[in-house]
Amino acid sequence: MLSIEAIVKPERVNQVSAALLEAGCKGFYYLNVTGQGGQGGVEVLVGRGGTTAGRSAVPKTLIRTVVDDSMETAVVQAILDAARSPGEGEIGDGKIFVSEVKEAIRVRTGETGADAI
Amino acid sequence: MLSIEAIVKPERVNQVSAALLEAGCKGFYYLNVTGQGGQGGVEVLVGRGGTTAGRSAVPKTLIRTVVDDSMETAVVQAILDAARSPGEGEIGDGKIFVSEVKEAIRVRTGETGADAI
Amino acid sequence: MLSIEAIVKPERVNQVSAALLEAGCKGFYYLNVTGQGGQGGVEVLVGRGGTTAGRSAVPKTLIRTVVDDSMETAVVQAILDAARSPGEGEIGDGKIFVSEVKEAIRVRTGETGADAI
Amino acid sequence: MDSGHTAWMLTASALVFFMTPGLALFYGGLVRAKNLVSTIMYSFTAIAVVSIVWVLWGYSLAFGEGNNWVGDFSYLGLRGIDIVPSADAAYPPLLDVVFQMMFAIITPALITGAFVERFKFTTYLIFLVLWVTIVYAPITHWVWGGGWISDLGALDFAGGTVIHINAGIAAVAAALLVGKRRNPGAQSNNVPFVVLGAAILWFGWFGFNAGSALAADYFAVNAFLVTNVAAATAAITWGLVSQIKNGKMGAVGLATGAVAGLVAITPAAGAVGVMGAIAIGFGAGVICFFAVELINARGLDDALDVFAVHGVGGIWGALATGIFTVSALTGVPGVVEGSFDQLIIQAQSVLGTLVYSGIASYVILLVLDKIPGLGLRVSESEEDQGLDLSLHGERAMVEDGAD
Amino acid sequence: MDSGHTAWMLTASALVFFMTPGLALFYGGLVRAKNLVSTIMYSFTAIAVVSIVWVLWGYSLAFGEGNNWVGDFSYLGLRGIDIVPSADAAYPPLLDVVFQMMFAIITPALITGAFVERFKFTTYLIFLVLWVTIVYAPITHWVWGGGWISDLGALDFAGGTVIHINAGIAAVAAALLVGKRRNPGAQSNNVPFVVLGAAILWFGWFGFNAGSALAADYFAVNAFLVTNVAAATAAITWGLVSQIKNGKMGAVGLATGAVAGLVAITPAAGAVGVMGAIAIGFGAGVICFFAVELINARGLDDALDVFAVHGVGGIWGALATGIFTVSALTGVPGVVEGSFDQLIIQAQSVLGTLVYSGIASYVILLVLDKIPGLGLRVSESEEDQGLDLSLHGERAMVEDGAD
Amino acid sequence: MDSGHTAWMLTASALVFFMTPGLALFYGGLVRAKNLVSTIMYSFTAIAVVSIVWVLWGYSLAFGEGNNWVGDFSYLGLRGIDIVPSADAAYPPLLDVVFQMMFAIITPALITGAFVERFKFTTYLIFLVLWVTIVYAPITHWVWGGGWISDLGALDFAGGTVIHINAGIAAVAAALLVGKRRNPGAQSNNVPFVVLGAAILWFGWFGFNAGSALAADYFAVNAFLVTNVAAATAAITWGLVSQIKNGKMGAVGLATGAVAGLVAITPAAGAVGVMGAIAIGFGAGVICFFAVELINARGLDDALDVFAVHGVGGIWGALATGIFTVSALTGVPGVVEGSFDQLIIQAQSVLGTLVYSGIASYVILLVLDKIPGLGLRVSESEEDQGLDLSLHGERAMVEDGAD
Ligand SMILES: Nc1ncnc2c1ncn2[C@@H]1O[C@H](COP(=O)(O)OP(=O)(O)O)[C@@H](O)[C@H]1O
Ligand SMILES: Nc1ncnc2c1ncn2[C@@H]1O[C@H](COP(=O)(O)OP(=O)(O)O)[C@@H](O)[C@H]1O
Ligand SMILES: Nc1ncnc2c1ncn2[C@@H]1O[C@H](COP(=O)(O)OP(=O)(O)O)[C@@H](O)[C@H]1O
Repeated sequence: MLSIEAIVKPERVNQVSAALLEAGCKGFYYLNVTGQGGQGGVEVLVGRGGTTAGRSAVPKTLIRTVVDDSMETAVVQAILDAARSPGEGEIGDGKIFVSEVKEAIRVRTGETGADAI
Repeated sequence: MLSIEAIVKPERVNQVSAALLEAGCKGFYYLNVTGQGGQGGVEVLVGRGGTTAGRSAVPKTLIRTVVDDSMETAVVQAILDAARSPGEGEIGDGKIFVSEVKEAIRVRTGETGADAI
Repeated sequence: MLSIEAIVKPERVNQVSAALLEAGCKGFYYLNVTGQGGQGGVEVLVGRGGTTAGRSAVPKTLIRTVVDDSMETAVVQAILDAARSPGEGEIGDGKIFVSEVKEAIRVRTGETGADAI
Repeated sequence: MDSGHTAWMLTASALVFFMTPGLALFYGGLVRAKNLVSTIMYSFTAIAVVSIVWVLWGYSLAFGEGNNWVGDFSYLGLRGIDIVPSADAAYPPLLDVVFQMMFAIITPALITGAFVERFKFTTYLIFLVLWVTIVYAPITHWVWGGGWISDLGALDFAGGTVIHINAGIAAVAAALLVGKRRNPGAQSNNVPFVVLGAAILWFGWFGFNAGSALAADYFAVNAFLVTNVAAATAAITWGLVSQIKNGKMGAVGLATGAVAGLVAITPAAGAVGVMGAIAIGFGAGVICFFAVELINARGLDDALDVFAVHGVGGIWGALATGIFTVSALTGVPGVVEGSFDQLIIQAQSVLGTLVYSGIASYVILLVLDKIPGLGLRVSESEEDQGLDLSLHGERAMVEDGAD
Repeated sequence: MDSGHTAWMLTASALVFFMTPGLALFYGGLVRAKNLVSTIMYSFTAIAVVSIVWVLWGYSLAFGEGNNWVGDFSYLGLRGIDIVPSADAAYPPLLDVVFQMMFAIITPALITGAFVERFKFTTYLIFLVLWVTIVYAPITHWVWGGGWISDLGALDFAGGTVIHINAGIAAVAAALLVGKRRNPGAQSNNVPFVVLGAAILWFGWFGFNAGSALAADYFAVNAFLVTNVAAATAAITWGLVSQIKNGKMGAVGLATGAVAGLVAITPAAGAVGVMGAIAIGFGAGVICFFAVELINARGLDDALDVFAVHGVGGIWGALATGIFTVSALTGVPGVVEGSFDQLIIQAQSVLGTLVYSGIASYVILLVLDKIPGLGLRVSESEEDQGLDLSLHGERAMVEDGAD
Repeated sequence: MDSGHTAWMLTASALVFFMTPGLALFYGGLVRAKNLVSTIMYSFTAIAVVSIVWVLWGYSLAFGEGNNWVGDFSYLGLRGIDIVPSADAAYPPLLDVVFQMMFAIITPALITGAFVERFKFTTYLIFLVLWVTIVYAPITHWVWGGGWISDLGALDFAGGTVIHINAGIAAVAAALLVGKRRNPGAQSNNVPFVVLGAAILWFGWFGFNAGSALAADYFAVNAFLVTNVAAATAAITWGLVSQIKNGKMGAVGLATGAVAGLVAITPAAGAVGVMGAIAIGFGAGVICFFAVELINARGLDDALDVFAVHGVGGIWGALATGIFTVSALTGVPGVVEGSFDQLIIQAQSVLGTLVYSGIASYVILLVLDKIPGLGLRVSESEEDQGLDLSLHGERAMVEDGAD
C-alpha cells in the first residue's frame, strides 16, 4: 500500500477530494498546515498596519489517502489535474509525496490489508 | 521502528490515548483532521438553514505513535479496543495505518533509535 | 528521499524553520498538534478554577520537510540546534522521526524525484 | 409621565435583553467545542419562545390580579394594557411588560447550564413553554404580582428568588433527570467567549438591578454601585481562593466569581450600601466556590454549576439581604441592625421557592421524559458526535481547508 | 429642552452605532474564514467613511430644505445647526444629526452582504461616498426630509424603505454586476460570531426603532415591545420551517429569521400593537425563508441574502404596515380596520424606492466597473487566496505554531 | 433631581464599564494566541481590584477636599456621601462615584498593553492597588478634584490628561523596566476580537465623552457627535496612510486609528465643533501612525503601542484642545481664534502629568521589581510556553480532539 500526500492550496481541497473519489480512492483526510516552498511566502501587515513583512509561511492544506500500489499513477494524475491552478499553474500549487505503508487496519471490523482501505 | 497512525472519532481520543499509554507507548500526539471514508459524510445545513447538504467530510482525530517493531500487535489491538464504538462498531470508527520509520532522535539529548522513543 | 519530521515546542517554530532553510531545505510545512511524551503533561485548571488536573497533553508543533538522503545529518543537526531549549535542554523539547519517501512530485510542473523537492 | 424614568427603563430593558446573548456566549465558551452551537441555541431560543409566551399569557399569569398564588387571564394577549398611559403614570405600563419580559427570558436560559451537551433540543422547546407558564409566572406573581411572598414582606429587589433560586433548583431537577454526561468535566473550549459573556452579563446586570428601581432615582444609583462592587469583590475573592488552593487564578474562575457576586447582590441591591455589598460579594465568592466543589464531589452532573452559582448564590443573597438591610433604605432593620425578623421572612421566601420550583420543575421534566417521541436525552452516538452536528447540522467553526 | 428625551436619544444613537460592528460580526461569521477580515472591513470602513460624508454634506442633502426630491447645501459642514438649542426644542438639533448618521452608516454596510468574498476594497471606498450621496441622502429626504413619500402620507416609522428596501435592491444591483463567486455556498466559518452579531443587531435595533419615536414616550415603549415580539416570532418561525423542511433547526437560520423579523417590524413599529407584531414576525419568517430559497434557485449570487432578508422583508414590512396599522396610533386605518388606502400608499413608496435605488445603484456600480484602475471584482487568484491575505495582509486567526 | 440627567449618567456609567472588557478583547486579539487569556486577565482583574480600591479610599483621595495635590480621607468607604440626594442636586452624588469608578478601572488596564506577554500576574495585582492610589487618584484630583491643573484653567473635558497621557507615560516606564519580549512582533492572533474590542471601546466612549457633560444636555450631544467624527476620521486616515505606505489597509490599523482618534478627542469633546473634530481626528491618525513607527524603531518594546496611541494621542488631543477650542463653548479662545494662552496652559498640564506619572510609575515598578518574591518578569520558560498555560492554567481555545 502507498500513502499519497498532497500539500495544495486550501481553495483546491474540494476539487482534489472530488478527484480522489473519482479516481477510486475509498477514503482520505485533510488538514490545514502552514507551509513554505518556492513561493517565498506571502506579505502580511504586522504591528498596527505600519509595516509589511515578507512572511515565510502560507496557509496550505494537506490531503492524504492510502491506496493500493496499483493506483499510484491514477491518483497522482488526478491530484495534479485538480490541484494545478488554471493556466500554467502557479508557484505554490504544491507537492505530492508518496511513501510506503506497511499495513492498514479497519477499526470497526479489524480487517487488514487491501480490504481495509 | 514503526509509525502507527489511527484516524478515529474525536470523542474517542481520550480513551485511545489512555490505551496507548497502557500498552507501553512512551509518547504520542494527535491532531484534528477532516476525513471521508465509508461513512459517506455527515449532513449539514448550508445557507440560512434552508437546505441540507450531504457533506463529504467529518471531523476526525488522527493519533500517532512511534514504537518499536515488537510492539505492533499490542498497540494495534489497544487502539482497536479503545476506538471501536460500543456494540459492533459503527461506520466511521476509523482506520489504522502502520509504516516504517527509519530513525528517531530525541531533541534534548540527541539519543537515537529505540532509546529515543 | 527522506521525510524528516520534528515535534517541537511551538515557540521554537520560527527558529527551526529558519534553520531548515539555512541547512538547504527547499520547503517544509508545520502544524499544531497536541502531544504527550516524557514530559508528563501540563497542569491546567478544570471546572471553575476549583481544581487543577494534571493534563496529559501539551501543545506542540510538528514541522516536516522532505529532503534528499544526503541531507539527513545536516538537517537533523540543524533541528537539534534550533529546537533545544537554552542550557541543557528540557523535557518536552521534542523528537525527530526520519522515514523513507518513495517519490515526490511538483504539482505545477509534474517534475518528480529530487527535482521536485 | 416622566421622560427621564421612561428613558432609563427603556435602556434598562435593552440591557437586560442583552444578558441572554451574553449568557449564550458564557455557557457556550464553557462546554466542549462540539456542543458550542447547541449550547448557544438553548439561550437563543429562550428569547424567541418566551417573548411570545410572555405577551400571550405569561404576563397575565404573573401580573394579573388573580389570587395569592397565581395571576389570571385578564391581560391575555396584553389586552387591557393601554399603549397610551394615564397622565399620572411614571412611565407607560407597557414598559413593565417589556422589562419583565426580559427577566422571563433569561430565567429558563439559566437552567440550561445544567443539562448542556445532552438535552434533546425539541423537548427543550416544549419545556420552555411549560416551565415559564407553570413555574416562572406563578413565582413572579408571589413576589411582584401581589402574591404571598410580597404579603410576607420579603425583600427581593431585582429577583434573587424569582430568577436565581428558581433557576438554580430547577437546574438540580434537570440534572437529576437527564443524568450524567458520558464524559463530564473538560476544559472550556473558548475562554474569551466565557469572559466576553460574563462581561455582557455584568453590563446587562446594571439594567437588571438598577432598572429594578423602576425609576432613574437614587435607588437606581445605589443599586448600580452595589452591583458593581459586589461583582468585583466576588470575582477577586474567587480568584484568590483559587490562587491559594491551586496556585493559579484562571479567567473562568474569575468570571464565575463575578456572576456569583451579581447573583448574590440581586435581591439586596435596594437594601444595602457599599459596605454591605463588599460583604455580600465576599461571601458569594467563598460560598459559591466551595459549593461548586461540594456538588461536583456529590456526583451531580449540573454541568455548568447552575445550582452552585445561581441557587446557592441566590440563597446567600436572599439571606444576606435579611442580614445587611439598612432600614434607611428599606424601612426594615436587618441582623446587623439588631433584628432577626427579616432574616426569617427571607428564609421563608427561599424555602417556598425551592420547594415549589424544585417539585414542579421535576414533574414537568419527568412527564416530558415519559411522553413517547419526546424524552430528555439525546442518543449516545449523538452525544458522542456532539449536539452541534447531530442536532443542528452546524459546526461552530469551520476553517478554510475544511470548507 | 427635555433631559429625558435627550437621554433616550443619546442612548438610542449609541445603540444604533453598535449595530454596524454587530453586522460586521454577523456577516463575518457567515463567509469563509479566509474572507472574515475583508467582510468585517466593509462594515467597519462604512462607519469611518460615512460619518465624515454625513457631517460634510450628507445630512444637508437629506434634511436641507431643498425640494421634493433632494435637500440642499444649506447645512454643509453642519453650519447653521446650532449647538445650543432653542428653548422650546425637545432636544438639541445636533442630536438629529447624530441619530440619523448612524442610519446612514449601516445602510451601505448592509449592501456589502451581497458582494462579500469578491468585491474590490478600494473601489468599495469610493462606492461608499457615491452611494450615500446619490442614493441614500435623497431617499432619506423623500421619507423624512419633507420629500414626496412624506407628502404621500406613507408610514415608515424607523426606515423600512430608507434603509432596508433601499439596501436590498442595491444589493441586487451589486450582485448582478460583480457576478457569482467562483465557489458559492459554504458553511459559515463562525457560528458564534453570527449569533453574537445578530444579538448585537437585535440589541441595537431597540435604539433604531424605539429611538425613532424621537422621545422617551409611549411610542418608544410600544416600538420597543413590538420590535422584540416580531423578532422573536420571526426567529422561531424560521427555525420551525427549517425543522419541518430539513429535520434540523440551526443557529444561522434562527439568527437570520430574527433579522428578518426586525427588518419587517421597522416601518411598522409606530403603527401596530403586539398582535400585529406577531403577525408581521410570522410573515417575515415564512416569506423571507422562501425568498432565500427562491433567489438562490434563480442563480443570483447575493451571497448573504441581502435582498431576500432586507429587501423582501422590508417590502413585507412596508405593506404589512398598511395592513395592520391601528388608527389609534397612526390616525389612519389599515386593511384590518377596513381601508385599503394606506396599503396603496405604502406600495407606492416601496415602488419608488425600488426603482430609484435599483437604477441609481446599478449605474454607480457600472461606472465604477468601467473606470480604469478601479473595477468591481478582485482577480481570480486573489479570490482563491481569500481577500484577507490578498487585499488586507491579515489573517483573521493565527494560532501559535503558525506564528 | 433631574431624572433625565440621572438616566443618562446611569447609561453612561454602564457604557464606560463596558469599555474595559472591550479593551480586554482588543488587547487580547493583538497578542499571540498563547497569551490571550493572560492579556484578558490584566484588564478583567483591573475591574475587580480597582472597584474595591475606589470605594474604599480611591474616590476619597481623588475627590476629597484635600489640598492642591491630593484629596484626603474624608470619604473613606464612601461615608459622608449620602445615598439620598439633596433636593437641588441634578443627580444623586453616588452617581459621581460610579461614573468616576469606571474611569479609574480602565486607566491601569490601558497600561497593560505595554507589558503583555511577560509581566508577572501576581505582581500586577499589587501594582494595580499601588498605582491607582499613588498615581491615578492624585492626578484625578489635580484635574477634577480642585487641584492645580483645574486652578490653572486647563481644559480636559473627559480625561485626556488623567486617563490617556497618564496611562501612556506609565506604559513607557513599564516597558523600560520589564524589558523586551524574547520575541517581539507577531501577527495578531485574532483580528475579529481586535475589531470587536475596538467597536466596544468606541461604543463605550460615547458614555465616556458625552457622559462627561454630567447631564443630558447640548454639551453631551456635541461631545457625542465630535467623538464619532474624530474617531471615524482618524480610522480612515490611518488606513489611508497605511495604504499609501504599504499598499494595504488592514483591520488592525483601522481599529488602532479609531482608538487614536477617540483618545485625541477626549479632552476636546466639550470644546470643539465638528470641524475641529475632523482636524483632531486627522491629526491623530497621522501623528500616532508615525509615533508607532518611531517608537518601534527606537527599540522600546511597548508591545501594544500604548504610548504611541494613548500618550502621543493624548498629548495631541490636549494641545489640539488649546488650538481648536471655540469660545462659544468653553468661554476661552484657542489658537484658531487668535490666542495662544490656552495652548500654553494645556502644555503645562501635559508636562505636569508626564513628569509625575512617569516618575511615580517608574518608582513603583522599580520597587516591586526589587521585592523578593515579586519581580516584574516571568521566567524565560514561562514566557516561551505562554502565560496562559504557565500562569493561569488555561488555554484560550481548545478544540474537540484536543480535549
Ligand atoms: N521539500 C518539502 N518538504 C515538505 N514540504 C514541502 C517541500 N517543498 C514544498 N513543500 C510544501 O509544498 C508547498 C508548495 O510548495 P511550492 O514550492 O511553493 O510549490 P511549487 O513547487 O509548486 O512552486 C509549500 O508551501 C510547502 O508547504
Ligand atoms: N484509504 C484511506 N486513506 C486515508 N484515510 C482514510 C482512508 N480510509 C478511511 N480513512 C479515514 O478514516 C476515517 C474513517 O473511515 P471509514 O471508512 O468511515 O471507517 P470504517 O472503515 O471503519 O467504516 C475516514 O473519515 C477517513 O478520514
Ligand atoms: N514515541 C513517540 N511517538 C510519537 N510522538 C512522540 C513520541 N515520543 C514523543 N513524542 C512527541 O514528542 C513530544 C516531546 O516528547 P518528550 O518525551 O516530552 O520530549 P523529550 O523526550 O525530549 O523529553 C511529545 O509531546 C510528543 O508529542
